[in-house]
Amino acid sequence: MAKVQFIKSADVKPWLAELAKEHRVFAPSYDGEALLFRPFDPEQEIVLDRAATMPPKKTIFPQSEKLVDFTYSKDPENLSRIKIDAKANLPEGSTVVFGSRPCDARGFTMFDRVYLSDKNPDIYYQARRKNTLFITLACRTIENTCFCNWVDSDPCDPTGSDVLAIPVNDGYLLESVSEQGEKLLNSKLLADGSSRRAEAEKICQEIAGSINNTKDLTLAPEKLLAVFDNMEFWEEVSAKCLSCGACTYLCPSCYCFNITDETTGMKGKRLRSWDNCMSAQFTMEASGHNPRPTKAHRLKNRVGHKFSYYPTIHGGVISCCGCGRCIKSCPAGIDIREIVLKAIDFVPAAVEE
Amino acid sequence: MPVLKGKELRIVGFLCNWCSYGGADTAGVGRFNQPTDLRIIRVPCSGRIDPLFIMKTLMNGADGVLVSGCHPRDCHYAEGNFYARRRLEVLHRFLPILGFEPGRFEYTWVSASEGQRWQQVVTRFTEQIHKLGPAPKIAGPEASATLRQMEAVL
Amino acid sequence: MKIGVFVCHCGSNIEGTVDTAAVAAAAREFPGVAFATDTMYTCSEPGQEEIVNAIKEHQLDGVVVASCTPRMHEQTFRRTVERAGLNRYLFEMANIREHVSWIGKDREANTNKATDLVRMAASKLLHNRPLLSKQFDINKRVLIIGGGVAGIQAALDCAEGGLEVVLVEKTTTIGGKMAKLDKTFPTVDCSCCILGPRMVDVAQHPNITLYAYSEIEEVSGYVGNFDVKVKKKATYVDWDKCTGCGICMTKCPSKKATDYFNEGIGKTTAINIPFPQAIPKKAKIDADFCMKLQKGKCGICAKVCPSGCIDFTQQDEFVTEKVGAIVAATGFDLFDWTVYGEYGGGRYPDVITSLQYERMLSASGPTGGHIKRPSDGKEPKNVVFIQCVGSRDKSVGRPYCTGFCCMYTAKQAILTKDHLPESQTYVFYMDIRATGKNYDEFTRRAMEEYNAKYIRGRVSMIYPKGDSLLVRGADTLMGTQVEVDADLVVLAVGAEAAAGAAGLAEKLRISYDSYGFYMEGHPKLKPVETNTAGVYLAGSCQGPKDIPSSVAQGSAAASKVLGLFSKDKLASDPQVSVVDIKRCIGCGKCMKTCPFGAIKEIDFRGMKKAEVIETVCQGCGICTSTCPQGAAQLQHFTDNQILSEVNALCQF
Amino acid sequence: MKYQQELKDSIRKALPGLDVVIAWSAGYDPLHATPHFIRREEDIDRLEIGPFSVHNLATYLPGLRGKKVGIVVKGCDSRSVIELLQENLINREDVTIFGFPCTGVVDQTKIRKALGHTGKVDFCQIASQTVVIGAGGEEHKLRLSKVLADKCFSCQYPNALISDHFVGEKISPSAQTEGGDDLEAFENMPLPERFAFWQKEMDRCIRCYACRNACPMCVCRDHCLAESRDPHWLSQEDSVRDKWMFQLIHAYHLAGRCTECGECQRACPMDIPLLLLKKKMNKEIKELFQYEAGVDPEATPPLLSFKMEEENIKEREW
Repeated sequence: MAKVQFIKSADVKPWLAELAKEHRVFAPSYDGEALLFRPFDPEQEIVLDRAATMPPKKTIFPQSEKLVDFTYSKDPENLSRIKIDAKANLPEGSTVVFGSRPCDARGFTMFDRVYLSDKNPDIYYQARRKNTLFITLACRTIENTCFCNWVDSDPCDPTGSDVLAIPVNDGYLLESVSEQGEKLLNSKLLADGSSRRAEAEKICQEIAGSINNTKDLTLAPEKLLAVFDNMEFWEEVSAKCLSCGACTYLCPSCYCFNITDETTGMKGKRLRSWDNCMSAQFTMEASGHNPRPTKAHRLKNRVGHKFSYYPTIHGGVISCCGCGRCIKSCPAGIDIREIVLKAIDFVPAAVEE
Repeated sequence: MPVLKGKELRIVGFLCNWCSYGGADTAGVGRFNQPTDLRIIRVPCSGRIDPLFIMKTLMNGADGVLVSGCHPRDCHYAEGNFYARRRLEVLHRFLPILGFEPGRFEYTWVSASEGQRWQQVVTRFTEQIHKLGPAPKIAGPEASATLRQMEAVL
Repeated sequence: MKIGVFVCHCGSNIEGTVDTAAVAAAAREFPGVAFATDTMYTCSEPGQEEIVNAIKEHQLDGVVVASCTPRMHEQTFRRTVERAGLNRYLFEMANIREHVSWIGKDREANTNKATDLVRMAASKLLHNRPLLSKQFDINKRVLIIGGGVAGIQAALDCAEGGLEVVLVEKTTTIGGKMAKLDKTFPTVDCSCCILGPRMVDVAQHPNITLYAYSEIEEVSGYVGNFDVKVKKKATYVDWDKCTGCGICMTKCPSKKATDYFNEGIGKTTAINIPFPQAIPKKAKIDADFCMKLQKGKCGICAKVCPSGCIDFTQQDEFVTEKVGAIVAATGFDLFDWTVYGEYGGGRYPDVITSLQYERMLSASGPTGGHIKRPSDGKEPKNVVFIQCVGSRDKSVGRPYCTGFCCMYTAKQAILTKDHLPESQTYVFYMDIRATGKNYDEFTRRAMEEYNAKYIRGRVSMIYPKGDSLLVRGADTLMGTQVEVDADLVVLAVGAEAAAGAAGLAEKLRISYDSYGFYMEGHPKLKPVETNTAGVYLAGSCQGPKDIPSSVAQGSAAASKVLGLFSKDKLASDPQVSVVDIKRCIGCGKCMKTCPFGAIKEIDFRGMKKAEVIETVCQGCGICTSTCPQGAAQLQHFTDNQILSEVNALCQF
Repeated sequence: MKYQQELKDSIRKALPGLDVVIAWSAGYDPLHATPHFIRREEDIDRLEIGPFSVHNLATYLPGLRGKKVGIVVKGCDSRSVIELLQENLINREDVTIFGFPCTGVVDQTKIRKALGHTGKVDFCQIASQTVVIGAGGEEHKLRLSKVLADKCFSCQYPNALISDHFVGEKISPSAQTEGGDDLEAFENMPLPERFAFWQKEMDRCIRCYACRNACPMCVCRDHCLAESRDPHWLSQEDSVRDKWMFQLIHAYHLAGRCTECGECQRACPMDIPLLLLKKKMNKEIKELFQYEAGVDPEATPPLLSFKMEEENIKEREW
């Protein structure tokens, strides 16, 4: 049985301050004009009434991380005999992310299927994932770009979260989702919230009702495969794409990376940094050949991966959480929903006999 | 990299091979004493000096960057320093917007015969940099806001 | 890479203020360094042997020598590593002598700095790549620009050496300034009598093609393979037919044309041959004065010409010559002395230039060799010479000494006395510069045997007094002011760069100094070379020179050309720019900025790309700093090589 | 927009000779437009021009080289077209330019700030001076001047500088000639504050390179130094140093080429004030060389040329 607590709006900051004693705490606050998950700072205003510009992706999947530090050392007897000492930098400590949205938290479940496979878990991801807790805030308002309901989710979806916070009249109803989440709900600042459950449920229903009409994407995987070789289709839908990485880097479920080594003198580091399939370099081969030479090929991959290839190998789960950031932040106004629907509706021209 | 603590600052020079590098040689041959801070990178022509090298050097933490080429019209490659002059002047005027003091970067012309002038240029520039003191340092990746906080907690 | 580092003591030159052993010890810790030592004299034979042995013993594939400036011994050590089987470009130098040990005595700071310089060199070396020269064919023809005495000498020497020579002369005749002189110093022999035969030799030499009244329009290509476009200016006379008989000159009714050859002393006909010994001896119409060309009426020359060679419709014509080397021998022009208000600024007819006086002295000149005042044709009694007009004078932007005026003034003083035994000459001078063989003796003769009165001082004012001129000046030796009544004043006008010198330099891609004189390759060791391979200098275009020096340079330039052409193929310098065709987007910015036209546009599978013409590229790297995506990379000075030096010095 | 129908007619006439015409149509909500690629007659109907036509469509031209392309341009966009022509990156004969008198476009960041959080946007009505936005069940009335892009206040080129078809009456340029207020204010800040400012701003850069890819003059595209190892200017580390350095590379490569269209800043999902760097560069270029990019297709950018004597460079004084 989940633990249900209530916190007054005014107590949110003191509670986070409490949590910050044991964990790194991230909460959304403004940096310039961008609303970002930043280390909790009591001096800074926490902004919870709108979705953040950027999902809390960096908390588990840093923009770049130093996987390994390495040092070369020479044998003084024979300077050309070189020894390499390498040290892995496994992340330590625990993190609490406060104010993520259901779509944000759910995004990491797409990562999990890839990075936490039994055969080959990614130890860096694993270490952070295990120790990062999400206190997710159910949405109270919906934006034009929201479409979580199309991808089997809703504005109060607790998937991937540890605690679900539902905004009620004067505060938040906190429901534990995981065991670890339950442990977070022991503060004196919290009171039993069972009595407010009905109010919260009503709010959730209300919000769910205000979101755009859902679309059935069941056919998306096969329909997208059907247009795989139709480059004319992809050239048309990608015409306005600028090939930048804004959509990918703001996406809560995009998990691709690149690995580079940087050395200075006798020391070096192995970096893992975000990469994106919109970039020509992403598939560039050493020979100079590029299997995805144009933006049409690349956008096809992004849409196809999320709505077809990923679901095909992961039990039908679409690798998109419907947050709409790719739509909102696209400098060219590309709407991924439009592309998927277009593919579903696409009727190949009749072949003349 | 080793900078003599308290004595030297990190000053990098980009010199064209034909005139200024030769001028620095002439100063050496003439035993014209100079401050020891400057490290010279030899390039064929001041036209080869992409202003981005200078930005990169400053970004990497240099305290001062000095560029010297052939006097205008004396370029070994006829036109290199004419291009360099425009590009370096633009850079010189641009740097303050980033918060770098304008005097952290200077460019000038010294011919292969001007050993004495080279001595004066180096001395003057080194003094200028010492007056400014160490350049402001950019927070490294480890200190980026997110990680900064993380470390504080750990 | 396995790098060997050799830190040179240079006796005590470096070791005196740098702890070379400590530098070598520090170098052992640098990435890639497999061997490091300090050596006494690295450039000596045993020093070089040590490098060769170390390369073999430690299987080194790169070498850093920390010693003197690369401008001194880079070539030496490149040959050393090559001897040991390495590519010569897998070598770097750290200049720890001129840039370290010789400029300060602080041993700690010097050692530290030397270590830094070695670190830089080693880290650049890690990015060095073997570079190989290419061999290319050469066209063994030579272009000589300018038919003065230097150009004539160069042309004849080359032609005698078996080369095909193309000689281009701006005016209608070769001979240059020397042809205008009456006599030469210090032998006082007839200028035209010694030059004339050489001019004829040029005309008759089977290896020489002469384009007179022609100019260089365009030069492209590179050493061994230049393409030169020559503009043959319209003369309105078909030179193939013209016999130089001169009948046209006797009949031409337009007799007020400017007489350039005679420096404006007198007038000539619109159609003319400049002087009897002209080579080629062909007539040309001065369009500005020709009635037929100006007004469409006349055409008498065409009627009288026995060979029917007059062609009023003639146009400029262009020919292209392919040559492998170029000698610039474009000479000098006289300074425009009229900026001197104190000498009348050109208002007094009896103040003339030394070259005008030379024409007056010449038997073939407009006065038939008689000295006459331009104002009234009278013979002068007192002739005043003023030296250093537009020479050694900062105030008019001519701080340099022309160098030969002292001598010709002495000569003219002597000739004046020869022509007019009753005359008295005065010479206002600053210093007498008579440093050649028999030169000082010659000026002494002018003073002692010809009674020229030398007054050390400047002239402050010339003004008319009756029908003569009063010259007022200082006598600094006496400390007094002097005034001389002069019937004629001759100004020893200095030399300046020829009109159009800068424009030609740009076509030839050679540099020139702030006065417009062409820059030699090295002031001591490469006096006739330029910094552009295959282009040489002779005579006064490089700086004012007297006849013997000009002739010597003509021969020197010829010997350089003959030396260059002694090989059948040339090796290109591989330190050139290379365009990575994958990165190139064909924007053409590199082509726009290349000073040598060394980058051409090519079509690569329908896309525009840039390509460097290896043999034309001089290796300046402007393209590399211009190319935004770093597609054009100057070999041996690539972005990564320079960045590695930056990173070796500053890393946050 | 007044001339929308006229523009549609003009495009309809030209379309048979063209592979595509780039314009704008309605975007994902009433506050956004999106680039619109017209290939067929029926696509024309969806064309919309107005204050949301923010995108500089010239960015697409080099990628469409070899095709017959029509493009609708605002005055400022036309300068990018000129710049591309100048650099031979597009062929004049392949491009058909449709111009119209532009009365300004909005700045989405300003709207977002003015509205606060609204949730869903339902409608938007624009009159000559005001914008009425229906969002979150409320009506918000904003003065148009409050949400116009900064560049529009000092716009000197409201009409396309180059066009094959111009619809409507040309309008006169803004009386205000200097638009650099933010630059001026910034330049009055003490140096250490500027240094700190950039570090703070660059810290949130996610290296998505939207700034670069939206820039019509960033023509290196897939070969940018940003991701290259040879030459290796930058590491892929999430460091202020690398991210800042990239912006300097961008700014310097645009020196004398940037027309201040502001796409870099508009495209930035992190709202980093990137245009400031370019404005500074332009200010210096203008002062030094009296040069403004994108007005003369025959001009040569000042850093690709030189004069033997530079009137405004006093380098010998140091």
